[in-house]
Amino acid sequence: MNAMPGIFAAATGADSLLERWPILFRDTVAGFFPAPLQWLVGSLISILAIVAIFGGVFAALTLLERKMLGRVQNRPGPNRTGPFGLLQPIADGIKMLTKEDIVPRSADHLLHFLAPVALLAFSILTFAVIPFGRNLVPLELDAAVLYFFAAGAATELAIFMAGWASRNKFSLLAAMRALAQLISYELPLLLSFVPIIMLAGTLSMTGIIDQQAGWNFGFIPKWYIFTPWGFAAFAIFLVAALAESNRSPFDLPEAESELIAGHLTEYSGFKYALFFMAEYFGMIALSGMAITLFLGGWRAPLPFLEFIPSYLWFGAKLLGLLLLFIWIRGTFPRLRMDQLTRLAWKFLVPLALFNLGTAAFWSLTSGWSGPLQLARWGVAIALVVVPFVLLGRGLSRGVAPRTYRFA
Amino acid sequence: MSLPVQLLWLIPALPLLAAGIGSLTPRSGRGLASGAAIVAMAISFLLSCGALATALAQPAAHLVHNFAWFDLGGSAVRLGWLLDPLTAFMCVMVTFVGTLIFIFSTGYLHEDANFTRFFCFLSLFAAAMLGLLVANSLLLLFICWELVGLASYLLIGFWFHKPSAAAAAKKAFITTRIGDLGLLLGMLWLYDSTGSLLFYDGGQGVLEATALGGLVAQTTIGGLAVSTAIGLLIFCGAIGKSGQFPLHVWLPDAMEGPTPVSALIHAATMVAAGVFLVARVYPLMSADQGLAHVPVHALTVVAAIGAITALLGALIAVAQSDIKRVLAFSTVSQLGYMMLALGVGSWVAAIFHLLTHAFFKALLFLGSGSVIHAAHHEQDIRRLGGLRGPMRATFATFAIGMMALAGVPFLFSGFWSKEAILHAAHNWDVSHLPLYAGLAAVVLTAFYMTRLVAETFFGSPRSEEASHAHENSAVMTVPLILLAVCAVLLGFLGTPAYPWLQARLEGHTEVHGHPIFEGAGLLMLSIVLVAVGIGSGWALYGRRPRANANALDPIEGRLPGLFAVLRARFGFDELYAATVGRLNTAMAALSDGLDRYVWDAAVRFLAALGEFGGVVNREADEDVLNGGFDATNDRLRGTARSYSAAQTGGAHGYLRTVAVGFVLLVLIVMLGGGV
Amino acid sequence: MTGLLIIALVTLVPAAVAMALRNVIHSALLLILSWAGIAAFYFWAGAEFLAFSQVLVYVGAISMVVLFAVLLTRHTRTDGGVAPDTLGRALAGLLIGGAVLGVLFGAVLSTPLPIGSKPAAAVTVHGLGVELMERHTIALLVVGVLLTVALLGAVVLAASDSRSGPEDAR
Amino acid sequence: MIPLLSLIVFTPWIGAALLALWRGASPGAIRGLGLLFSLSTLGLGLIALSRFDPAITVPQFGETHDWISMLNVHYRLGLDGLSLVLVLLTGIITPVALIASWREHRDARLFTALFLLLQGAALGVFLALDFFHWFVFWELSLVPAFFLIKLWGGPSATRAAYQFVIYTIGGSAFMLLAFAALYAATGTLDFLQLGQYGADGTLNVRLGAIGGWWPRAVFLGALLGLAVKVPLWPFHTWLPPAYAEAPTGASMFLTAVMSKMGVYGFLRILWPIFPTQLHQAAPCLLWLALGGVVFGAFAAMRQTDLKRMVAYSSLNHLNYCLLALFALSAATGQPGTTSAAAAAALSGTILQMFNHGLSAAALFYCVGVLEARSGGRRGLNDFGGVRTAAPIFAGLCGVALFSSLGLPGLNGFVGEFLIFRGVFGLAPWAAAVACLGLLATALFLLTFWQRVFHGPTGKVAANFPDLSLSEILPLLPLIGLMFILGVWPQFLAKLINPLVSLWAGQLPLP
Amino acid sequence: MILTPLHLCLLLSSALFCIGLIGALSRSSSILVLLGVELMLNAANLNFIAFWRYGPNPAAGTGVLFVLFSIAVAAAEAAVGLALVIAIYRHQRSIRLQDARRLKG
Repeated sequence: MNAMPGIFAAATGADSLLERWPILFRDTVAGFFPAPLQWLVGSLISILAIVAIFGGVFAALTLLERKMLGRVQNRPGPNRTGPFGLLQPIADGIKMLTKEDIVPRSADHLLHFLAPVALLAFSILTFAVIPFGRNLVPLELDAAVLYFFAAGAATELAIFMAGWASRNKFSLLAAMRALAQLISYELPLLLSFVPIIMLAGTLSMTGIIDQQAGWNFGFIPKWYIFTPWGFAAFAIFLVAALAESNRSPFDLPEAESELIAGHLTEYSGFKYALFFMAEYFGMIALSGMAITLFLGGWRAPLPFLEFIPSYLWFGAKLLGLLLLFIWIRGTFPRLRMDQLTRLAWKFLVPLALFNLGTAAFWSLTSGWSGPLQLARWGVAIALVVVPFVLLGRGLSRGVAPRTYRFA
Repeated sequence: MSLPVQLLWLIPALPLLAAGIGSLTPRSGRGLASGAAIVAMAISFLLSCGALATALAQPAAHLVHNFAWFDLGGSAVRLGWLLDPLTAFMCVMVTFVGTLIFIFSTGYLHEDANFTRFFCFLSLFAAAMLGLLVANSLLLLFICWELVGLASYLLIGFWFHKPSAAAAAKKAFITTRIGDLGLLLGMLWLYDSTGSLLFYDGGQGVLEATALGGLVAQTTIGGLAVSTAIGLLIFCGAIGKSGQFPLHVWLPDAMEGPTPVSALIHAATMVAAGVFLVARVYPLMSADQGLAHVPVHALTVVAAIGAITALLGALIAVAQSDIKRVLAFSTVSQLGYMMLALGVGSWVAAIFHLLTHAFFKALLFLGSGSVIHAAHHEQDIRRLGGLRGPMRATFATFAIGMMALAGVPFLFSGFWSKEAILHAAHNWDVSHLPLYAGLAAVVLTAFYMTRLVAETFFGSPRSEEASHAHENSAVMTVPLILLAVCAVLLGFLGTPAYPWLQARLEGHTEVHGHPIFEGAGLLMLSIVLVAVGIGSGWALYGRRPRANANALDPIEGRLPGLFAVLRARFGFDELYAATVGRLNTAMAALSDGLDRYVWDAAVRFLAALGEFGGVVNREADEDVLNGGFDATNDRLRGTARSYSAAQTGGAHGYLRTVAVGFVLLVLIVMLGGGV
Repeated sequence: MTGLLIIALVTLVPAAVAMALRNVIHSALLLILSWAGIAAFYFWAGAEFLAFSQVLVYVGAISMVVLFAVLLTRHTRTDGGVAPDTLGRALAGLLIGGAVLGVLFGAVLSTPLPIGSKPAAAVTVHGLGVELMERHTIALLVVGVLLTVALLGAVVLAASDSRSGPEDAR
Repeated sequence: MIPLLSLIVFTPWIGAALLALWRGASPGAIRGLGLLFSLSTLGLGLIALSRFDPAITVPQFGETHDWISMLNVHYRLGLDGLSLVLVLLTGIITPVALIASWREHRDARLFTALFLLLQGAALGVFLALDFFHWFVFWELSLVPAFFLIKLWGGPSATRAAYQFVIYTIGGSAFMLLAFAALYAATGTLDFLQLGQYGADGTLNVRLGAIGGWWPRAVFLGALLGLAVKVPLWPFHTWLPPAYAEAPTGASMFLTAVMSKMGVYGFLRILWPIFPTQLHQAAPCLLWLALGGVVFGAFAAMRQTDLKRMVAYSSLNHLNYCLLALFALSAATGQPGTTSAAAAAALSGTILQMFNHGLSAAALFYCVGVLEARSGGRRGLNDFGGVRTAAPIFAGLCGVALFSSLGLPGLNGFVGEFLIFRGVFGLAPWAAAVACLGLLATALFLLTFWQRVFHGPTGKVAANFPDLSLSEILPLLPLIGLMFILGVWPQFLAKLINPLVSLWAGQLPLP
Repeated sequence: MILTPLHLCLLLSSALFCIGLIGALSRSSSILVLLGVELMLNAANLNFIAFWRYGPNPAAGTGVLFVLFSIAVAAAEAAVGLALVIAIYRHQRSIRLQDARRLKG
């Protein structure tokens, strides 16, 4: 564990140079400064690195998304700017920066300005505790998971600010929708990873990743996703994360057919870009969280692949999850508001609670071996599948009358 | 082939297994149930032969294998197996006779709907009986003893739809249970005094010198030695089980059961269990022999009971007309003989007679079963007759059995065993009364057996059923023949000239015989008495056969009073009904009356008292207490109304009051000089 | 010490302004800032877990509920003018509040407190969890029940009538 | 650390609460749920059994929580061999009784909930180690029992239920007073602590300090409460009507479990806490127990109602337990008393409790079947020849009967043998007199079997279907255990033996 | 007199408490009154932490735990309180606290 907060942990000597170079680089640069300033400089380097890298990722992601959506819809996507349209993000950026910043006259100017800033700030704050690689944790916190969600909770506020400050009824409706949605899905999101905390016995990200070290039978990683309850929790987490990041099919706050652009209606130019960026950052952060919690973090999936640096594994997993998000966006239709809340309250929350029980069963039976091990698996799978089927049946039965409270 | 004592449990276990199979077999599985029973019994027979070989190799030793049943306090309740010549001979006898009777039963009960259940019960009986024989613990013996009683109960009541059978079964169980309670008490006493119930336990057993010495040394109520008292209580069990006077009343009624059951249980094996029991605890029974100052010796009582029973049974048998009842009372009488032998000190003679009696009485019962089966369940000898012609094999074997029982000299086993008993009685120095009773019984036995054979087989058929009788199939005759052979040959195991059986039972490896005519006087006397019995019987019944079923019995014609008394079995049943039965009913009425009229009345009285108190209380409440409360309440309400005006409903006001109050409080505390 | 002063500033000023503003939304947002300041205080005092909990609960949840309540009750009957008794009440409030403040300050300042300068032994999350699950199990359970009951109660109270669907519960 | 014992006690109550809240559930679901929760006792009891160390004689899995500190009252549970045996018995009997009541059509929800309440209360009695909540459980058990008898019972059930409850409460009131006095004298209600005081004489000194006759009065109060519950003859007049009028399932539970609460109280409370008083009173009580044994059996012979007959047989069997205990207490300190006999008497008492639970429950079930098949008739002479029509039923009922009359090879014998063994060593004449009871038991049970099952096929038997598989099901565990315990009593003996040895060893023997 | 950090903390919490109190006393909007109460609650929490931090035994964590429970209770209080506000609003289209006195005795 790191003794000094805010700095990358010291690398272990056994690791390869490839693995260690980010830390080496930071320590070397910080070494040029007087001792009292070293931690400040180190932190600054980390922050800069993160902002730079994920800014780049954001840029690439916008392009990737458009390309992929294009493919899904059987059209080429952006392909004019630069080779294969690769320079499209740069062009977009320039456009955004140079556009006029319009603020409605009756808007609450201060809040209108603060909203995107706050949103982006909170999004970036969440990056502080994600372990991007072995020892690559910007901030080693004991209660890192709690921190992550505390910081994430603040984003809701920013969206509300945006909606309310615009003095636009669409914006306000969108803000209220967003609030309802975010609060609804906060619950399954939190509940989904409680089993993990329960089994790992820690709230520290590093600790959780440490718990996922090793392989069963030499080739099945001991990631939590490879347990019945872990898989269920991952699925719940994924759905809830989609909703939390306002991604399709849960993008009701910005449902263009109903609410023009939702809380973004009155935003343009750079503020709009900030919103856009924050949304993607949120998605990336949640993916990072999912990777940490369920997919073994930066760990390699197979023992002989361990020579590949850990941050690359993290990146690979992140890319995979992001592609999944895009794919989902391209595939599923948007939900109706009542369907959205019903899914959360009547399906995901009870399922997550059941899953908690399954995890408890798993934990209590950790001593079972041999044939009992099979029984353990069987019971756990049953505990996952049976509520899924039963609750799913309840979900589709008796569709409620279409009452649009916030539309 | 020899069987180590550790494996002795196999002998009872196999029939038990067969019983388990039988209980689970559906009614259609006749072959399975009977096959399993017979095969189990046959294997047990072979094993018993192995056990006999083991025992004979060291006849003086008591081979035991003991184990703990369950923990009790600092020690444990222990059970065990015992192998000595007594056990081994009895096992061989029971399994051999049992096998034959099982085979016979397949023919006898061929048409019965509950065929499988019958074999289940039979196997259960065999298992319990064999368990009783191999037990090395009085407790285990008692357990098997009771199970034997259960099996007997179930088999007597096998035709439970007949009320008489159901009643007879109950009577048998209850009557034997009366004796068993004595056995239980004796066992408890023994356990309490010695701390063990194992017969032989390397010097610690109850039949070994240490324990016996202790028991003899103590005296109890009436100046009896404790060993005497225990012995007599245990003997109570034997009285009940072996149908001894005064608990003999159940045995004749038990003939309601199927005939093979009568043969197996109520002639050959179970009823002999009492004799076996006394023989088994003989060291205990005879422990007080050395004491001079005691009021009575245990064995003296045994001899007296035996003598009375022998005479009584024989007398009653003379006047019975049911073929099986005659045999039943004969059994009672013969068991009395055995008890007599035990009492006069010759337990080997008793066991010798037990073994020979088992064969020839089983033979006789099966023979009677053969007759009954052939005569379509006609059992009354007055309505039979003339069966000699159609049923040659049955007649021949039955005659052999009859001669063995009557004690026809030299050739038949019964003669030798009876002689052994009479000799022992003759040599008993306490009294010669048992000898006289025995001799009288010899005459009577010869007489009533002759009567039975003459009435059944000679003359002409006196009923429809008897005239249509014909010989049974081989499955029934072959066992008869085998048993007949044994009934003849077995006697030569224990002739006075070469008393091999007696020697082995007593634990000697060499045999000391003496000439047959050493006690020639007694021998001659008994031969003469047999001749008298047979001769008079033939004279009364054989020469002039009964003309029809309703004709008077020759004795009845001459001595009607005596005959009536004998036919009524001396009125024991009536006597018991009048005394014990009445007492029982009275006791039940008393108990019930106590409940209804004493205790319940007391409870009702208390309840009424409580109710009265309640009424008084309520009156007091309404006038005194309630009035006062009402007045107080009115005043309280008025006060409350004036206070409630302070409630304005404004939250701000409340909060303000709280805050001001807080400030005031703090100020008071601070200015008032600190906390 | 500087940290504490900054925290006090961040906590008190927004709180005071929030209580004075007419715009309830602004008040709520400012209060959120104040709550965040309290979280900062917790962090400063070494109660890291508590700080995050404070943010999660107050900033993430309570503030949302407050904003919702504000939005749902916008069209009040007396939205227009100032009620006649407002001024009096405000004055009384100020007066009494001031008195309480004075009394409290007096009490605090006149009490000699120990100079506890020993650095806080930070309570680890693990330690906290152990405490919660072992010594305070019953309290934890009671709080769980309380929250459940409160949630149900809130839903029942706020649900308009029986005809509307479940989503109206919010 | 899971509070195993609390779980055992309260799981049935949770079930009852669920049933109470679950309106509109189908009867099948209600019964299934009830069965599940009643089975929990068996499951948890088996867990306790697997973790139970018989060698430890102090109560295990102890739970102690302060409750009312002002009164020095603690919530205290513990499990020793004695409690474990009774918990297992409850665990077996309750599901069986519930299955036996499967066809109870009237308000299955209330019935099942009451049953679970009753079960929890009984378990509480067996596990509590502090008089305060022991008494709460003790009295709570009456409430469901009362309603079960009154609402589902036979024609004169109301009277029987009132009699049962008032009689029992009357007894308990005295016991409560007695314990109030005890508390006033000692300041504690903890059984173990009180037992300690009882053993070293402190109790008598302190009670005697209040007044000379206090020790005896307090003892009599406690005795009365327990004697009514067992019941000791002649405090039994509530028993035959209550058992006879109760529905079959309730009768099974009442006789199998609730009567054990009284005997348990004797063993757990009266005997350890009042050794001297019990010793003084024992010769007298011994006569009463003998009266129960003998008069109970003979009174049963007189009954024509089969349920009353079985009820009286219960009286008879339970008084054997008391007989052993009183004989033990009477003989304490007398010459000739051995610890072997004491151990036998105590073991016998405990085994008899378990065995009687099995056999009496089975018998009540069988009578219940007869009643159901014949349209409510249960007279001794109403039947006849049932064995022809229903051989399986006859066989199973016969096993239960023979177990009840103490046939060796079945469970009843072991307990009775040990009791007789103990009593004989302690008071030989009592054993001899009690033999009369054995005889009478055999007589009336065989009369039962003969009149009902034997003889020509009667009117009822003519269309008497044999037991269906679902009706055999509740009997199977009982019958199976009868065989198992008859052949292998070590299974239970090893659980209680260290405890019994300790108790026997602690007696002041000459 | 020495101003220890504990003094400062206590002063901070007193000030916060009084701000909350003044708000609760003087505002007519029920929501703001509730928020004032929340502030008072938070001030109390501050005290717990302050005394825990500077108390004799910070390792015990009792203060933290108490605040944790207090936060939970505050959450429940806020939820129920605001639900009550909404319910009142629905009945009389007003959230002024002084209007809600219909239940006065």
